[in-house]
Formats: sequence, C-alpha cells, structure tokens
Amino acid sequence: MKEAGGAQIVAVEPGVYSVLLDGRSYEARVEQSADCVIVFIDGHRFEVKINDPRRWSRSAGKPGIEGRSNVVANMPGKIVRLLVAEGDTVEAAQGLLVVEAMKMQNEMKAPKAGRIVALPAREGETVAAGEVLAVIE
Amino acid sequence: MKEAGGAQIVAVEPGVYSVLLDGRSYEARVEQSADCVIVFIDGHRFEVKINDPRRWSRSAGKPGIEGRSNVVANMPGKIVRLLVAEGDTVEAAQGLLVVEAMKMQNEMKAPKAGRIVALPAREGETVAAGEVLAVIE
Amino acid sequence: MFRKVLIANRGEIAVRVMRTLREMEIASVAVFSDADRASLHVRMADEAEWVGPSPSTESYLRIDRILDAARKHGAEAIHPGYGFLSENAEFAAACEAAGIAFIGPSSESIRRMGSKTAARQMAVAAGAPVVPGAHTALSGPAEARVFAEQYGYPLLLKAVAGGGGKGMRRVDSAPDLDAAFRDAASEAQRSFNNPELYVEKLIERPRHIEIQLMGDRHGHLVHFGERECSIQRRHQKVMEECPSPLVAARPGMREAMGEAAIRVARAAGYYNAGTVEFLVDTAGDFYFLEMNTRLQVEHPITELVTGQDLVRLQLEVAAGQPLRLSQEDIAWRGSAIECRIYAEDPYNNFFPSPGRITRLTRPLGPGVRLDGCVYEGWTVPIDYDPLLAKLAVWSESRDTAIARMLRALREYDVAGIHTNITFFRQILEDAEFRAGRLHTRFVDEFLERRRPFDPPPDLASIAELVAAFHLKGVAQTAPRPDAACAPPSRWLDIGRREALR
Amino acid sequence: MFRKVLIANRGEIAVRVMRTLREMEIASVAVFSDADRASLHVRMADEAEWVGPSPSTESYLRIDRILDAARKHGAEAIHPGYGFLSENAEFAAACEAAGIAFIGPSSESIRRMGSKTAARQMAVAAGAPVVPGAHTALSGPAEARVFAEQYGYPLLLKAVAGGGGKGMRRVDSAPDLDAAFRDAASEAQRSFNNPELYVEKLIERPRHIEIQLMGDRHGHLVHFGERECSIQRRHQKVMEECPSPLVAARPGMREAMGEAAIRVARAAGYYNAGTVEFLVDTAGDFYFLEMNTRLQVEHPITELVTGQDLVRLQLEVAAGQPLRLSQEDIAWRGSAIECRIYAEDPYNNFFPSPGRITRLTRPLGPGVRLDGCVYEGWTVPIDYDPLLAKLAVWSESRDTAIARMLRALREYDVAGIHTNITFFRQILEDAEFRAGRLHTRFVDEFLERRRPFDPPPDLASIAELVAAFHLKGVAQTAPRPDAACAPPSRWLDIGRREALR
Repeated sequence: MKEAGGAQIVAVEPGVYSVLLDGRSYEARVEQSADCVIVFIDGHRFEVKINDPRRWSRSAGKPGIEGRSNVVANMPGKIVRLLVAEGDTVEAAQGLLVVEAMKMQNEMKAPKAGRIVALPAREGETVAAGEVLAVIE
Repeated sequence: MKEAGGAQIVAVEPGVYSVLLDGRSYEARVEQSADCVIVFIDGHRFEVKINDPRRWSRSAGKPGIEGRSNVVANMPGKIVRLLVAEGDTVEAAQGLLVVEAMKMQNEMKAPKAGRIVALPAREGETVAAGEVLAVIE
Repeated sequence: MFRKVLIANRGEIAVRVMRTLREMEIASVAVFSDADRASLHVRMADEAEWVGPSPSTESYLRIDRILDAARKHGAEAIHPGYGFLSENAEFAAACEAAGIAFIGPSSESIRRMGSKTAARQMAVAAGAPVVPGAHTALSGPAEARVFAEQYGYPLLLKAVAGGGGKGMRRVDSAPDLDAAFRDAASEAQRSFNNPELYVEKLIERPRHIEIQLMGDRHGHLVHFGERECSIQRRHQKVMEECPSPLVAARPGMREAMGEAAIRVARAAGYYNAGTVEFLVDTAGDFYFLEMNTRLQVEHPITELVTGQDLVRLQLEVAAGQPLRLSQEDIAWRGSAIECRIYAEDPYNNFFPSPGRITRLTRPLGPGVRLDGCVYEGWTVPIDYDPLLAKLAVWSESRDTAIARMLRALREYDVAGIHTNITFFRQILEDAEFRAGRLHTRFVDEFLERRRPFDPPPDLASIAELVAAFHLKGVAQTAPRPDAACAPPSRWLDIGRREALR
Repeated sequence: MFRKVLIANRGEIAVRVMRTLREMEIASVAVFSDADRASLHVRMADEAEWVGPSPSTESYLRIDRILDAARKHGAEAIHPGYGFLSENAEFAAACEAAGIAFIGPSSESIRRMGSKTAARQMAVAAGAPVVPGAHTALSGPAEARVFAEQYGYPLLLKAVAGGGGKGMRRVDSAPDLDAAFRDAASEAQRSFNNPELYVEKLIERPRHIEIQLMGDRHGHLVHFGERECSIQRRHQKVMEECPSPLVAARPGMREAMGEAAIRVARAAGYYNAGTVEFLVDTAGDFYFLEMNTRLQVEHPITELVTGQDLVRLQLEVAAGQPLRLSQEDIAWRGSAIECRIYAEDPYNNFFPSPGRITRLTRPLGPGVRLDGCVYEGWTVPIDYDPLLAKLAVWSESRDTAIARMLRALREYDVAGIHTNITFFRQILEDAEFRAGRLHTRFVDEFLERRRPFDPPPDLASIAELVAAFHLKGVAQTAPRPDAACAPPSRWLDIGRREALR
C-alpha cells in the first residue's frame, strides 16, 4: 500500500473494487455473465468479452448486422399484436409486433431490412425474456 | 399465501424474515453464533440458545454469579493500568484494571466479591477480544 | 385522529404514507398481491392482508377485497395513494358507504374531475383559461376531423377517463387520424374500461406546470405553489422541479395560477389534496388541463420547498380537522428537483427492465431525500409500474440543486437491472435544461441532440484492469487446472503488471 | 475558487466535505492510513494518498505527510474536518507557509482559542460572561484547593489544551481532589501532550448551548443561531437539536447569545466557521465556555434549519470571497435533531464495539439526512473514534421532529456490532426529554430512571418461531444426519405448526 505509483486494487464489496492508480481513485462495479464481464465506472459501462479462457477482448459494443437476425423478447411480456406475417419483406426499423409488459406497449422493430423467415410469436401469448419472436434474413 | 390466519414466514434478505401472523406484520433479523440464534424484532433482542441440537431454550440473559469468574476483554485494546495484584481480595464492582481502546479508557470491574486467583494481564500489553484478564474466586 | 389506516396501494407510495402514519402513531395496514409478499411495503407495515393474485385487476383494483381487508383489520380510513383506485369515484363512494374515511376528496368531486370533458366545462365556468377543444366525447374520427378543419393540426386525442398519457395520441396530419383514433380508443378501453376520446388543439412545446392544493371539509382551500413537470417520456413525467424556472422568473405568475386552481377546485366542492395541471405556452399564458384528485407522485419536491408534510395534512383533513394553514403560512425556500428512478432502459426506447436487484448503493448526505420500495436482492415484478424510487434533492438555488442531483446520481448504483440514472445525469448536464428552457417534448429533442455519454480516456484501461483482477479472483475460488499454462492475454498482462507493481 | 482540495481527515466528515466539493466541481484528495484503504472516503474521492500506518499519530496527525500529499497532488487548499489536526495552530501555520489555503481560521486565532485560559480572558475582555474560575494553569492540586475554599464544591478540573471532555474531571469534595487532579493531568498529557489543568466552578445541571458562526477575511461575521448539545455521555455530545427548546421559548435569547459569540470571535480576529460554546444555568443565564475553531460534528442540524451549506460557505470564505450573507439573510425554519450513531454498547458503559458490519439497513424518506462512512461488509477499525454515521431529521416542530427521529431509528438496522440506536429511541420516549428539560447530566440521570426496553408480549413467540425457521433453513443447507429422528422441542414444534398452518 505504500508504493508511490502503480495500481492498487482492493475488493471492497462483492463485485466492487477500489482502484488507486497514479494517485487517482476509481470505484469499479462488476457484473458477470457467462461470457463477459461488465465493468461500470462512474456510470460508464465497459464490456469485456471472455471469448476463450485464454483470450479476452473488449467488445465494440454493436451487434453485427449481416446475415440472419433474431428479434428477441428483452423482457417477459404478452404479445398484443402482430404487424407482419411470415414471408413478408420488411424495411429496417419497420414495426413487427407489439409486446405489452409492465402496463406499457412496445413495438419491436426490424433490426435490418429482409424477409421474415420465421415468426414463432402468437397474439395473446406470454413470452419469456430471451425468447425468439421473429427471424429476419 | 391465501390463508386467513396462521403464521407465514418468508426469507426476504439473508438473515431477514418477514412474518405475518394473525394479520400482523413483523420483520425479524437474525444473527447466528455457534451456540445461539439472536433475533431482533423492532430493536428488541431475543437470544435463543442452542444447547443441544434437539433442545433450545430462550436464555435468561444473565450470566451466573456463583463460583469462579473470568474477567474477559470484550474488545481488542491496550492495558494501561493494573489496579489490583494477584491474591488481593476485591469487592463486587471494584476496579481491577484499565483498558484503552478507540481512544477511550475503560475500567474493568469485578463481577463479584472474591479473591484474584489469576491475573494474566500486564501493563502496556495489547490484548485480543475474549482474552482472560483476571480470574476471581 | 384515526388509530388505524389501510393503504390501498403498493410500492414507494405505500411506504411513504406508512412513514407519516408511524410518525403520527397511527397503525398501518398494508395490502398485497402474490407478487408483493416480500415487498418493503408489507415488511414495514404494522399489519398486512393478502388481496389477490399478481394482476392488479385481481388485487389492487378489487374494491371488494380492499374493503374486506379494511373491515377485517378495523381500519378507520383508507389512503389510496396514486394510481390504482385513487381516482375511482366508485371506490370513494364504497368507502363512504362502508363508514370508512376515504383519504381524498368526495366521490362526487372525483366523478366531476374524472371526466376530462366535464372538468373542462367546470374550469370554463370557474373562469380558468382552457385549451381550445371539444368539451364532449367524440362520436368517432370524423368528428375529430371536423375539429381539425376549424383549428388545424397538430391536434391531440385524449381519453375522457384518462390520465398518465394513456389513451393519448398526437395527430400531425389528416392521414394519421384514423389509426391514431383507433389506437387511442383501444388503449383507453384497456386502461380505463372506457374507449371515449375527446380532442384538443395541440399547444406546441408547452410547459406542463401544476399547482398543489389542499382543502378541508369546511370550505378552506390553500395552494402550495407550482411544480414544473415538463420533462416527460411517453407522456409520463420523469423529472420535476419546484419552483418552475419560468414561474420563478415571472412576478405574480404563481399567485395567478394558484388562484385559478383554487377557483376550479372550489367549483368542484373539492377537499383534501389535489393538483390542477396547466399547460403553459411559449408566451407564458396558462391553460387548465385537468385536475388530479389525489396525491401526486412528485409531491416530495413541494414538501422540500414549503416544509410541509402533505400526507400529514391529508390525514388531518380526512379526519375532519380544519386546515391549520392559511395561504400566508405557505412560504417557499430554495429549489428542489425529483428524478423518478425507473427500472427501464432509456437508450432502448425506455423499455422496462424488471429483474433481481443484485446490488444497491444509495445516495446520502446533505439535501438528499429518497422515497423507495426496493432493497438488495429484491426482484422487481413484471406486473406493475417499474418505478423503483424517487430521488429528490433540495438546495438553496436551482443551480446548486442541479449540482446536488448530479452528485447524488453519481453515488447511486443499481446492479442487475437497467435504470435511467445515467440518462438523468445527461439531462442535467444539458445546456437547454440548465437554461430552464423546458417543454413537454424536451426529452424527445434531447435524445436527438444529446452527445454520447463517453467516458474519460483513462477509464477503459481501468475497466480492463478490474476485469482481469475480478476474473483472477473468480479463478482463485474455482481454479481451472489449465489456467496456469495459458499464455497471458494483453489485458491479463496489464492486470498483473499493474496490480503487482 | 479552488480546483482541488485535500481533506486532512477520514470517516464521515471527509465524505461530507467531498460531497460539497463534488457539487462545486472541485476535485477532492483523500488521505488514508493502513486501516482505511477500503474506507468510503477513499472510495469516493477523486484522488487519494496513503499517509502512514493505522495509529493516527503516524498518519492523520503527521503534518509533514499531509503537506507532502497536498503538494504531490497539487491541492490548493486543505480542509481539516474536525478532530485530528483541525485545531492545531502549527498545522494551520504550516499550510500558510506552504502557500496552501487552510480552510479554517488563521493559525493565530486557533492558538488564541486553543488555550482555554487565554480564550476565557479574551471572552472577559470582549464583555462575554464566563464561569467563575482560574484563568491560568494550575501549579498543582493545592492551588485548586484554594479555589475550592473560595467557591466551594463541586468544581471542574479541565485541560488547558483540552476538548471533547478529555482531561476533565468533576470533583465533589476535598478528599477526591488529588486523585482527580492526577487522572485529569495524565489524560491531558496523553491526549494533548500537555498536562496543564485549570479549574472552574461547576454549574449544576447546566445546558450546553452553542452558537454557529461564519466569518470572512474582510471582517464580516454572522451567526447561524444555536444548537442545544446537552445530551452527552462521558462529556461527549451524542444528540443535538436546533433550535434549543430553551432558546426557542425565550424571546431575544438567540440574538443575545449570537451577539456575544460574535464579539468574542471578533476579538480573536476570527474568520471561517467556528462555534462558541456556552453553559446555560437553570436561571437561563449563559456563560462562555470555549470556542471550537472548526466545523462541528453536529453542523447538519444548523444546515437543515437555516438551509445553508456551511461547507460551501467555508470554501468560499477560504478562497477569499466576501461572505454573501448578512445577518438578516439567516432565517430559521422548523426543528432538527441529530443522533450520533456510534459502534458502542450503551448498556455496557458505552464500551466501543468495533467489528464487521454484516448487514446494514438505513432509514430513508421525508426529512431524513444521513451522513456516514460505512457500508455493509466494512469492518469498523479499532484505531479511531467509533462514530458510524450521523442521523439527522428535520420537521416543522420539535414534537414532529422527535416522532420522525423515532420513525427513522426504527428503520435503522446495523448487524454484527453493537450500536446506540435503541438507546436513542429510549431517550426520545423519555418524558423529561420531551418536555425539553435538558442538562449535561441528562444521560446519567436517564440511565438511572429509564424503564427497561421491554418488548410487547407477542414478540417473544415470534422470535422463537423465526429462530426455528432460520435453523431449519440452515439445517436444510447443511443437514445433520440425526436431526430427523430427534424429538421436536417445544419451540421447533411451534415453528412447524405455525409455519405450515
């Protein structure tokens, strides 16, 4: 603790680290998922991907746009309306379906232009977070 | 959860329980040591002794006064003064020695009248919590 | 005074009311649904009663069950909070009929104000200015089209039974009208069980400024000044302040709005807490919008500036006591701001983000007030509004209050779910906000112009260092047999070098 | 204004100062000892510097290391907090010599007020009433005996360099004098490295009431009214309130005390924050006691009632700005109370209770302010004062503030160590306290008369039920092979019956 410079890290609470580096004090808060470590410092979010136990890289933060895209429920909810049908051609940002959760309706939009190759979602059904609602190719 | 009466207990946080009984709501906070469970409800402290895995009883809260008594350091500190010597006869509540901790001096008093049969404490020494400082018989 | 009061609500407002009840030595009775057994409002209550399954239609909106609970527990009064049954005239009437005091206005006042068209007519009669619009329910989109031909676009379709932006649609041109009418009516039907709509001229870039009122059952009414509530998303307030920077800059405006609000309330025979909402146009003229016949979410900022406990006053008035304040007793000191901390992702269309709160660190210190109903380890249920807490600050001026809110938000950490904490920090740094140039489309415009929330350059390497350190710690507790011989990555390398230097 | 300020302190006051620094966009530099690496004041700071091992003589009291840290980090000013070096004239002088602004009075003012006998003389010269006593250091117990022959017992021996009750002894009769003198001198030597004592007539059952002052470097001084600090244990304040119930009941008393305090401060060429302490006898006459030349622990209650940020004013004044307030700008609203939450056992002679905080639930909601430096999982070190946090509440009247403090204390839970939370609840329920009949021996008398803190009759069985449930849960995670066949005890029986009904 007595060194003049150099980083010095202490785990102060579960997932919370106090870092002293070059005289500056930082508090970093970590949330870990299966494949990445998310570090928050002063409200800023850093995603450190664990692609392989031996190799990590910092994620660019943007998902790829090419190829097949899944439209996924980002929270549990109820499908109140379908705005497209399987086989339809859609524009990027076009509304695909409406999900209601926590008393709020949300229109799920196409992440890119393409064709609806699968539409497992059904009106009136309840969906779980992470469930695939539509697939665009 | 739908019953009209009866106790209903939920662990809401580690060691914290919400109890509903006869329509009343209680929040109980538990601290556990090796031989007892301490339950706090609205600031009131209840000590439930685990004398034996098969038998518990609620402690009367007062230690026994008869026989040999140990005077024990109740926190880490430094012995600044001895007020008695081994072999001395002491009255109940007579000062035995002075311990300093957190910048505060505290006089340890005799829990009962008797004779000092052992006095392991030494002036200037640092003692740990739980260490025996004097024994009265 | 009452000896026992039931709170027909959940979440932070139930806790808020309980705190004043406890301070008044009145026993509190909580009600809860299946989803809320472990909610803080149940844990903190003196008594609690289960009222049904998680959906609010089967629990918090069940008048019969709420009244059964009140009778069973011997509650002498019911505080409805906001939302749920708080503006339900039928509920207020049922309380009255059951001989249980409803802590709010009469069912008759609620009914008069609950119909937005009737309220408008009452405001007109009381001499308060109103936005041009149809004072009665529309028969269909065709009637709205006729109105548009007279007043032009944009116009606003609103639910007759509405509130909280539900069943409300802006219409910018004739082709959008039919779809907007259909959507709004369907949403109104779902939300209020009444699809009726009315139409108003849309005031461009209006401010939303409201007046807090309190009246007793003996005809005495006072106002507590204004709150500026122009910062909204999806027509819902997310950030409020007192005083309004506009009103503070205009001598006499607070008094004029306060008096107009009192006139409308008096016309409705109003008592207990209520709020008259006004739209204010760019010229500073104000128009009656509606009256909310209950305590508002954002009441804490009025409490901070006036030093009054509005819930205590509600209880006193509901118990039949005369209001112990006259208008001259109300004084305003300093400036207060409230941020509504929601479990939502502001950068993904404010999408709700329920889930388990894995870590919670709250702001403390001078001038900070926090009203919440969450705790570490609690799971935000999917069944209700995602409001986690209301963070309010007070300081001597608007500038220092903004600085204090920024400080408080930086201390605030909620892990496991998304929140809008960072979003508020960005708004508070915005030059337009700081200049007090507010209007109800502020958030939309802000989202267009906002600069990315970029970290200072040194933070990325700190984050990498911490990730390495964290994984090393994780690895230590569950070691991988092959980890030792793996070639260190650049990040791990940094981590080791820095940590051991 | 300064761009960077070092805080030569630890714990809650370091955090308190940092919060205002952050609100003023001034960078903060923390200093820390070995024991404090994980302390919240280090975590929250923008910069931090290690200044030595845990004992404060080797870290927080090391003027050389503190100044080295300030120079290394480029701090333009140093805030000393309270305790440690805050009233050390040598430290203030060293800052002045190093060209670093000391956020406090001049070293000369500290020196004048630091000698309690010199301060008394200055008060006499300024026309402030003082307690009869010897104005110079005593040569030995014999000299005190001569004083006693003139004024009678009881008398009070006090350290010339003293403060915080250290080196102070009450003497009730001649035979006790020698022992008391020896103890006090030895404690004074240990605490202040100066064994000198002086003697005063002891005022029986005095109130301790102090006046908050602030002055700029241009000769302008204002007072912020009084704080009543009569609730003490071991001569240390544990609970304070503003206004004083006595002063609030006596028209003109606040002004008279405020003017006397300003006269004394002016005579000392005083600037920045300072507090003049008075003893008030049962007749309501007040006597100058001493001046504390720093921010007080209990400053939050003055902030709550006056709406001023005293730390912000300190910074402005230290930067050479003229005070932006005149006496007429200071107004008092409502009532505030502070409880000092200590890691100690009030029912075991207030013995300190350091250790790990295993669970922490804090009070929130209307009118609650919490200044602390603790968190769940943190270990309270044995090396420093056991103050965990200061809980302050504000409400419109003393009665409602008491009710609010009781409510807040009931929400407060600190597990793993002893605290004085329950003790405050008992004091707040005490009829003498509620009647405002306060004096500095209040706590001693209260401990004699207090009723046991007995639980309502239903709680014991709830506790047994929970203990059974808890052990069942623990047993489930680590089952004992013979548990199943053991005959159930009465308590376990209750547990099962109730839990499964």
